[in-house]
Amino acid sequence: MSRDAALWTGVLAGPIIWLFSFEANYALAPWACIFQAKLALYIVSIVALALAAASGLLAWRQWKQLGQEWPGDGGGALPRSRIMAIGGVLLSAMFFLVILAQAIPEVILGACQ
Amino acid sequence: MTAEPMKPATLVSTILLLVLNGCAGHQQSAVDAAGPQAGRIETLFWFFLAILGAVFIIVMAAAAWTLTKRHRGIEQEPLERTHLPPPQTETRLTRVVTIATIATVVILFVLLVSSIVTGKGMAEFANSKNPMVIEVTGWQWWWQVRYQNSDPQQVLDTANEIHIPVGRPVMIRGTSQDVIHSFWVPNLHGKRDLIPSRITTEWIEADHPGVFRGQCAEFCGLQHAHMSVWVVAEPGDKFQAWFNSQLQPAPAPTDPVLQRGQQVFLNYACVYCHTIRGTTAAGQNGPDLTHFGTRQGLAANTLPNSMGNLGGWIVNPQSVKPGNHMATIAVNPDDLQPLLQYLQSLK
Amino acid sequence: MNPAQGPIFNTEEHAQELTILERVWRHPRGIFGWLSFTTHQAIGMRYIVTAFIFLLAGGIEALLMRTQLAFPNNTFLGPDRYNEIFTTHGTTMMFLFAVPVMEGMAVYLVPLMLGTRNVAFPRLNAFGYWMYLGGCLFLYWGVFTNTAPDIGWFAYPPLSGPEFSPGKRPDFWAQMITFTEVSAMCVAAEIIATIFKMRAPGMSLNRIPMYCWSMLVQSFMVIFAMPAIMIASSMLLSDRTVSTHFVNPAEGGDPLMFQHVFWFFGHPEVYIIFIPALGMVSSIVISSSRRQVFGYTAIVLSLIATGFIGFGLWVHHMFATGLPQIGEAYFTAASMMIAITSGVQIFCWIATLWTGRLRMTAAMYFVFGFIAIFVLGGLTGVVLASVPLDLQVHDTYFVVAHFHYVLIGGALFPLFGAFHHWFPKMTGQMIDEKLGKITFWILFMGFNLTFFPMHILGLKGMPRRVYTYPPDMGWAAASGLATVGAFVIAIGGLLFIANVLWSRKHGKLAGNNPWDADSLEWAAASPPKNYNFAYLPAVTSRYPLWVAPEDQVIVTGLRNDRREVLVTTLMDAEPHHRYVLPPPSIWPFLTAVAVTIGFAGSVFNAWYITWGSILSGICFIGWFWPRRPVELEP
Amino acid sequence: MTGTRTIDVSGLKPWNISIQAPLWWGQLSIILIEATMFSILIATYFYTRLRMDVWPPPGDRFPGLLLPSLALIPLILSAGGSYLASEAAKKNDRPGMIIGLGLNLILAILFFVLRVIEWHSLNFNWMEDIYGSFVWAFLGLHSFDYIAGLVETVVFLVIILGGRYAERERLGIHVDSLVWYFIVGIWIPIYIVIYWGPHLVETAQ
Repeated sequence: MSRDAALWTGVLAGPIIWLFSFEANYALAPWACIFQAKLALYIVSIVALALAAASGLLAWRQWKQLGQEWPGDGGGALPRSRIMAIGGVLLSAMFFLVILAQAIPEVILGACQ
Repeated sequence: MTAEPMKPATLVSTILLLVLNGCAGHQQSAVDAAGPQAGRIETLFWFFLAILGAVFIIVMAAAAWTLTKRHRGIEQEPLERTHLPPPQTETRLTRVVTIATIATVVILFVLLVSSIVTGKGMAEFANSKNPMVIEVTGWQWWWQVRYQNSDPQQVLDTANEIHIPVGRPVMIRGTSQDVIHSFWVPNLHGKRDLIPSRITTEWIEADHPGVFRGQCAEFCGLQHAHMSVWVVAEPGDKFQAWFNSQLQPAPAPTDPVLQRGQQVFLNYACVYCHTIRGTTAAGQNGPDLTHFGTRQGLAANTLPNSMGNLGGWIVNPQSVKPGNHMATIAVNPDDLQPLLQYLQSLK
Repeated sequence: MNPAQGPIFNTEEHAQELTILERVWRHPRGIFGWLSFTTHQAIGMRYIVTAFIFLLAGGIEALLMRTQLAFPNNTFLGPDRYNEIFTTHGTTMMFLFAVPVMEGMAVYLVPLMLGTRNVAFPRLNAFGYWMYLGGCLFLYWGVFTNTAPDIGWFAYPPLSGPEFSPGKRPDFWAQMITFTEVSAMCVAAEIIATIFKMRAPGMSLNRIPMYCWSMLVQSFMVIFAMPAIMIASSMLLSDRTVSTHFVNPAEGGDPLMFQHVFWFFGHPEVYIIFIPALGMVSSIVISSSRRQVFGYTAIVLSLIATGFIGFGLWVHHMFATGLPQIGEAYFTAASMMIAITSGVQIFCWIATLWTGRLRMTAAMYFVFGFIAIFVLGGLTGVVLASVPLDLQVHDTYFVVAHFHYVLIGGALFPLFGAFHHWFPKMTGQMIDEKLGKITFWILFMGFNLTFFPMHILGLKGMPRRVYTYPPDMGWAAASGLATVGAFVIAIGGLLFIANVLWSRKHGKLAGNNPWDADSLEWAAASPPKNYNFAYLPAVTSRYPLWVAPEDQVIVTGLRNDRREVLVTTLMDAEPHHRYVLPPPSIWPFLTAVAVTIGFAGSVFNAWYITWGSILSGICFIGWFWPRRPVELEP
Repeated sequence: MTGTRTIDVSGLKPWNISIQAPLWWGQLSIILIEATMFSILIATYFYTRLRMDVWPPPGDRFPGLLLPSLALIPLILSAGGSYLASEAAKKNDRPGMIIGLGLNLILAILFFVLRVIEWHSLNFNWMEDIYGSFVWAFLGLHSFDYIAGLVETVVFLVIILGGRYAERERLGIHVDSLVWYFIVGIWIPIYIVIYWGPHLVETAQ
């Protein structure tokens, strides 16, 4: 994977994984009641959490390769790459949190409530 | 207010509300719970208010501090050239902002869990044993009420006024005849939409006797403002007495004036829309009037139920509730008095 | 040598170049020319002025409603008129004011901030404005012919369907949507292309001004949110006009489906209005605290995260419809998490202000007003995110209070700040600061007087959208107070207009950069020339005008005898090729007229869609037909 | 130029017929809008389907598979024509552009003729029931885009044949190919949803 592709993946993967897991879970919620099982919901959440973590890790590795420095406002590809790498880390973390927050009700609530 | 000892939160709310409203009754209020469901919501509300209020004060204080004189002179000189404070300031700021962000996350997770747990508690109310089932159907702009029972003899039709026994869970099964309405009696529970082609449910219970007002909460057209419902919570025996008397068909009038009134009712177009059990009137498009005389209000509680108001309503419904679907019927002046008296006699 | 002052070339050659630029970028004369010019400042200004007129219209409607609600059982307006007015108020404010004014500001500011001469598609830009104007006229045509929509700005079926709303009223609502959405999409497409491809050389991703970031996020939100409302309103319209059954419960349609699709647009819509305002706040904070913003990365990432999470909130408008509880809880979670991103931004601004050297301009007053009001609105938003609490306060005055706190506090206050901040740039004259501050205090107090009591009204059980209420509910005092507040706001609004008119006449000359601000728009003349910059700037910092003058860089070598601009690469903004923008043209206007005929006519007869399509097809061909010899040269 | 630091761009080429052109990105935005529109329509279709017990409602027949599947062949090939035209536009190869656009046009018309024939075989219209409403909405919206794309192709063909064209028009052809890929591409999921979907799911039940 080229550096730019890795950087874009880091930035966009978190939000997109969240969006898909969220839509999938929302669409599955009525079925969880019909089949009296929340398993599918758990699976979606866990897979999404793992993927978000992976995307964070990918971005983190990029950031390390780029010198692990906080992005300044310098010109050229390096500072720009750093802001994307750190952006990937933070966005992945943010959406990890959002997916986690959405997993909480799955655990607390019954399938049909 | 209720007879229970006041919770501190309730006290705060009372003061807050009194400031703006004087001593008006709390018959339609989300912060004066009269049942377990609304009580859970109210408790959650005060919890949210306390936490969010504290957050608000802290953030405002932080913002206001930027305005103090003492503060504004800090580090002017270096800024003019670099437009950036020294690195140690930036590091300190990073620490503060990070802590604030983490605190935000923690607070939001606490609120999220408390909200979900409350929601779970409210949903578990649906497992209650021995519930009473009441079907509420929204119409433009009145409420059709049917007490369901496996025994067809025990099914009761009425309108715009719901009686419930204190301490017994009630399941409201809602649907709509025309557009979307929303059933909402804030002292007992939050709102539930009544949607055509769907059935929605809501569980309520009153923990003390009282009369609570509810109102349609989803915009439903011209007379959305005049679509209210009374919920009367009564002790079990009193409720049963009411229920039994309502099950009876309307008594045949013996008084000649009332007999005349009944004939007037049956001869005019009233019968196309209204039902009076015990007579030939069996219309299905308007409220059931079998025990009309017992009700507190008319025209979905737009007006108190009195002889004068009723006369005005029948003669010219459009002046009372512009746009409503009750037909204006040219009632012969001689016929009006007997008609009114007959309707009022339907106890 | 400072490009902020314009490069000083004491040569005849330079004077000649300027004459050529003037000539090439001149607006064509006459009414025909007025209908055909395409410079972004002029079109942005058109958007802003038109939107402001509709703000006034929406404001008058608000005053009428507040007058009706001042006393219980008031008969100032009947139910029919009241329903029309509250619908028109909401529709006007959302579709004819809030979104277009944000677009107008962007059309005006973004090319200047990026250091280029115009938006990427000037003709599309002109077309977008005409479509917006068409939508405005169309809705108010309905208002003045007693066919104003009376179904709420959300138009839920079945109430808005053919059975319960015969006549043409909901059709005017549905088709107005189409007009304004087309306009919003045009702006979104051109803003994206402009920000991606026409930044000043050196403006890599980590140097894009905060406001441009916010517009980029907003434009993407427009792209993914607006199609939903087009689907929803078109389904409603085709149910009404050609008897389809999309939302007809009698034939298997589902009214809740409409709600889902509507709010899939409707919630992002709030952020579409609010995110540009965040960018404005950042700009004002940077220039007024005279320091680099604290947490550039954090703020940009928050904007992006907000843009995504904004699509995960829509069901919190439907908690009362009885959906499965786990499903609802997902939306509770997302609705609460979005508070993190807003919080981070607020923290970063406060940190910037703490350590900056604050200059309390009128614009800054509005920013502080924004922080106070928006934080409160955001916190009540957390209340609404909770399903149990929402069941009580949904569709009550509590919600009315909440969204006015976030929309007026979160978007209108920053916008007024922006008006005061960029007024010198747009007119060349300073706006009266003292009057601006008085305006702020009146608006701030009036606002809180109007909307704070509504929180309590909501908790006291007062539903929204009622045209009157009985006297014994205990609502009269708070409601009366709100009415008084509404008139105070009106006074503030009039004062602002007076200030603008007075300052246009008597304001002192501003110069290029009166605030000593950092971003490129302040390097252009005030007001900017049609070509913005005699020489396009290149940037060497995130804050290009705070760089020492000797380090500032300009671009030379563009041909000035046609509308040439520089295209740079997407991520690092390295110069890539020269690109020629088209000259003014009447075709965008004619196309808009053709499309208007199709849209407006289709309300009465579905065949107009066909006629409109054919007409606008012809106009589009005219638009793109190669004609001028200058375009044929390489 | 007295001491000012400058970047001289006079050496850069004017125009660039590639992904770097702003027009390409603008067109991409418009395509994203349309794609979102169709996705939402597909989502609402399934939403409605899941609420109904009987699908299609009694009386409606599912559309046949043969004709629409056959029609896919010219449709997909027409994208090839677009591709040829776009590559030729980059190289300013006039015969190539004419051949590409012409190929595109002929195949596209062929597809559309097949579609119109197929329309006549449907035994329901949009007023019948919600199933009819959806199928006709898909067909109508896509046909609208399709005709617009077709007209665009004709216009470019006329311009190129007339010979009065320059970089702007070549860029137009390049960007137009993007539109055509979209029009072809979006039809595939719609085709699966309205033709195969019912046959696969409904008969299996």
